[in-house]
Amino acid sequence: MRKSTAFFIFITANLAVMAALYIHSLTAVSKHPVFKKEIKEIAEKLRLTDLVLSTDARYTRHPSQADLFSAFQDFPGSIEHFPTGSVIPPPDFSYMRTEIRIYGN
Amino acid sequence: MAINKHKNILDYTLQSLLRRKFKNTGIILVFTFIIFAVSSIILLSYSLKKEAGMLLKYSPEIIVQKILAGRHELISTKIKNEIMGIPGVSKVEPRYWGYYYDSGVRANYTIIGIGVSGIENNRLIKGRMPSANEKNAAAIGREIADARIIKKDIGDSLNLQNSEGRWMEFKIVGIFESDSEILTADLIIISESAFKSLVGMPEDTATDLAVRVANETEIPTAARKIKELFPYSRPILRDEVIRTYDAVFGWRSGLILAMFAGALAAFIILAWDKATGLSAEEKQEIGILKAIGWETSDILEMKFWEGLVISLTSFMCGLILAYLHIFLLDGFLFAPALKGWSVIYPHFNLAPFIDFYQIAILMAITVLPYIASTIIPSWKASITDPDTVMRG
Amino acid sequence: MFLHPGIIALTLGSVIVLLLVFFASALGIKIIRRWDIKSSSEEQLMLERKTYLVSTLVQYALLFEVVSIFLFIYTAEDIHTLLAGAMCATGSLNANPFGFPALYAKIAVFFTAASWIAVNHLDNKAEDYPLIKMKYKLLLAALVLLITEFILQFLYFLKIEPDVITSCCGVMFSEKGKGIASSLASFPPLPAMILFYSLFAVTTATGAAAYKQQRKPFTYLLSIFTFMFFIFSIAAIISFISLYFYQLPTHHCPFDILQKEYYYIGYPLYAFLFAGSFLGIMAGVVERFKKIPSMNRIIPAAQKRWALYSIIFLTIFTLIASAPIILLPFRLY
Amino acid sequence: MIKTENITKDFNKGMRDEVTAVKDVSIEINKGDFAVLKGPSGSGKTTLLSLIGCMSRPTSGRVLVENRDVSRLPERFMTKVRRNTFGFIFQQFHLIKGLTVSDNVMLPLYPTDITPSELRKRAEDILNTLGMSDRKKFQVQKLSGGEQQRTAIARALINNPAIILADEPTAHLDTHLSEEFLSIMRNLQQQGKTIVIATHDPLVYEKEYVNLYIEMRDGMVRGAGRKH
Repeated sequence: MRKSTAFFIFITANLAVMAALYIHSLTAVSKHPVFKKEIKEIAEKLRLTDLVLSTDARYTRHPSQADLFSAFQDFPGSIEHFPTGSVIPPPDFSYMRTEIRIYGN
Repeated sequence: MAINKHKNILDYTLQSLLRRKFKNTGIILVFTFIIFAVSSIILLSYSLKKEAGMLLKYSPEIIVQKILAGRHELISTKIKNEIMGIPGVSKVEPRYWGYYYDSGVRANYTIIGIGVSGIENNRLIKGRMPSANEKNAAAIGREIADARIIKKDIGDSLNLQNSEGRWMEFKIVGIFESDSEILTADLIIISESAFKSLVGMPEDTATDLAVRVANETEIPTAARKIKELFPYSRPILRDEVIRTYDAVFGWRSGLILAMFAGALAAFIILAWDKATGLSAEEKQEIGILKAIGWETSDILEMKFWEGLVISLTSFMCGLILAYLHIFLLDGFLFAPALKGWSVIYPHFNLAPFIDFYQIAILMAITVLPYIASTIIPSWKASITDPDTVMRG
Repeated sequence: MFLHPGIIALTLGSVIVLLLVFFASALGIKIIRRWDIKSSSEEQLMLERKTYLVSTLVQYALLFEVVSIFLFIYTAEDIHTLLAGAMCATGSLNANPFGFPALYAKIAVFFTAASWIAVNHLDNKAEDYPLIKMKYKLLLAALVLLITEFILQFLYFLKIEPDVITSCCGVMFSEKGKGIASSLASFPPLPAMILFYSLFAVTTATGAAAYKQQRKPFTYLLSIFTFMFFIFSIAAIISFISLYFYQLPTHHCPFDILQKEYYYIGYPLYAFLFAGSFLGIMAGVVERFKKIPSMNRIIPAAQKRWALYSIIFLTIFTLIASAPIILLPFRLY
Repeated sequence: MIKTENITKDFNKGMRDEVTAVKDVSIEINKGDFAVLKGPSGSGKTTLLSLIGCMSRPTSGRVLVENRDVSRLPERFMTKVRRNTFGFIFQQFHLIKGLTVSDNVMLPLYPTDITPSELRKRAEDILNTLGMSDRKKFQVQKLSGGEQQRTAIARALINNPAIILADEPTAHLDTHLSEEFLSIMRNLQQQGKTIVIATHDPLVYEKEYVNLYIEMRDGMVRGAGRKH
């Protein structure tokens, strides 16, 4: 067999695996609990606003609710020590000055 | 189209790659690993981002917090009626929630006090929710149940210390199933009145207020109205919540990508070095090819195939491995950095959201720099004088 | 600017392409100044060899540009969740005054790089490389465009502010709004449809004529008509084609068809439109090189090929665009 | 067939180590000739051979191959002329190690749009006529000197060239193998090919069927003679 043919077969096989994974992804996504009506009900009825990703500090357990704009989370002089703190982004101030500017029109 | 020509040149390229098996496999392995690492990060954060977006769609349109001296404070429930008066607002409900530090297992729980829960027969809850008047019933997250030394089950009791130091006993009536862990892993749900007496919350106050606005387009206007009426308040829009999560995962994956950029750069330098530092043998080979009738562009094509074979092989293998790693093996290598560290550590299966955009991005940040770094060295190799082999 | 993977990828890619083309242009300037095909000096030989490097660099750059247009739109699509008021790519691109110009610059760079490769392809077939100086001047023009594109794109990402409410496709392409986009959207579909299909008929007819006889009026006409067809097709997509894809009488967005919900149909649609228009336009543009003796056999052969591919691609484009009109139940009338 | 008009080749022109390898050379080789370029090493034979064979371009003067001026052609087209007209045999054989005999022979035609089966057939035919068919799956570094040379000859013949150029082909061969090589060349000449050999081996230039001598010294033609 020509080496180029072998290479194309190899690439096609890879593509086939990727296609299979894509199909896996589609079926797994459609079966995923995220799409279940029960979890929507929990989110809605318990009025939850955040995901449980890390429970080490208030602002990592509920990033969307935490007052990230305050300089010190617990008391002045507290040194940032939660590992998650280093990968939580700076606060989003957007709500504080919502002005409407429209470009285009 | 001279298909045979291109296939012939590819044949030769593969032959010559195979003749330098050791070196080329090494490069493919390193490149595969880098692509694997970068893809894992992108797939993981994309999937988390999508899930957050899906789940948080159902959170309240507006949450109104009270801010006192820059800090979150209990809000008076008396302002409810005024908020109800704002056009578009259909419902205002107080939320009662807070944290509970369990010194026994050194973990933080989230406690929520509920009125009439409205959750009936939810398959994701084993047992039931506590009803509005029950003083000593609780539904807990799966991870709390598992965190205790003696695994808790329905019917067991859970002791919580109240604000006066007295222990209150709760009977566990429900446990959230693991499918809902991404939302419920650390929750303790008790009734509103039980919550108030546990934390000692004054009458007519709540942690914050959830405001329902039926019409999507009226949300910002309503929020602005609330801010005008109660300047001390902080309305948090649902869009902002979702955006916060977008930014969290975007930021984290960007940060880790930036870290991996170093590894990628090192690899690119390696590739450059490999491509420029042609061995005498390889140089002579190219000289021979040119002498016996290969043209400069044929050599360039050969080098193009070489780059393509290496990068495509690495890319596909790296991507497939990353998929397996993230979605079938739960991303055990990188998840801690993206999910966070904690005692209560949610176990959940990620929904494998992928799309071509992710793949295009991955190509742009891995294959593109590699290919670009080999162009000039390839060209340098290709312009070898054909008569060097005669003079050599 | 935020650390979004798509933005990192686009910026990194643009920097790399810019470096490559910058380097290629430096070589190009040298070639413009020193090129002498009659000389057999070592310098001339070296310049000749550098042309290989330049064409390789530009080819890779073009490849990235093609990917980058779609990546750019898709990134705009993806960041709309970060922006208040944005519902799709239109909203994100509207977030500041650099979004749409950056996209236009990308399209311009794509066409310039593609025409460079076409000219290079022809030039390499003639033994005396007659177009070489012109080719490298074109490369310098491409560099200027590329720098513009890079700056616009960079400013666009840099200046994105999440708190500025933008107008999205619902507003921009609404029938009541002001501006070009809105007037396109409010253009009545029936006349637009008649115009679109008759222009398609005229374009393919001139294409067939140019395929049969590569003579002056035909090739020039093909050029003019494909250009008109290109512009009008974009207008038609906004005016009525999109309506049929979305099955909604008021949704005019030209970007949403690139989304998964519409099976990515926008990608083949735009790809065939761009490729077909480009080849048609080039068939006329190269007409003036026919005068060069070493080119007089090469050009007609190329024109014949390009005219053929141009009609084929534009026909496929029109078929894709017409499919929902014919096959799907939605009716405007 | 091949004609050079006052060709000169300088290396490193304008620099301190400027060398004139070939100076003002005008020769003519006709179809069917068995020509020998003779002269001591350093006399410019190899450079002249590479100029004739379209491997490099002269600094001045003209090279005509089949009445076509190739001396100013860009590389892209030079290569085409070279691939269609010439077959080369090098002093060191210059086979690619790690490839089999037949792969080496097929190599020159890879960049043409030939199907692999046809290419393989051609290579096998040529190897057959050279008595190498039982060696075609061998890796070239495992062959003896004579077999390596025959592989190199086969490679030079794969494109069915009109002219065969050989540079010191007998330098690494013993008398017996040299004779064998020459008889192969003689055969090819009788089939109508033109042979040009650069050598300073008397065994070659004393052959009776050599009909054109070009003697070189210090980059210039010192004498040329034609027999028959």
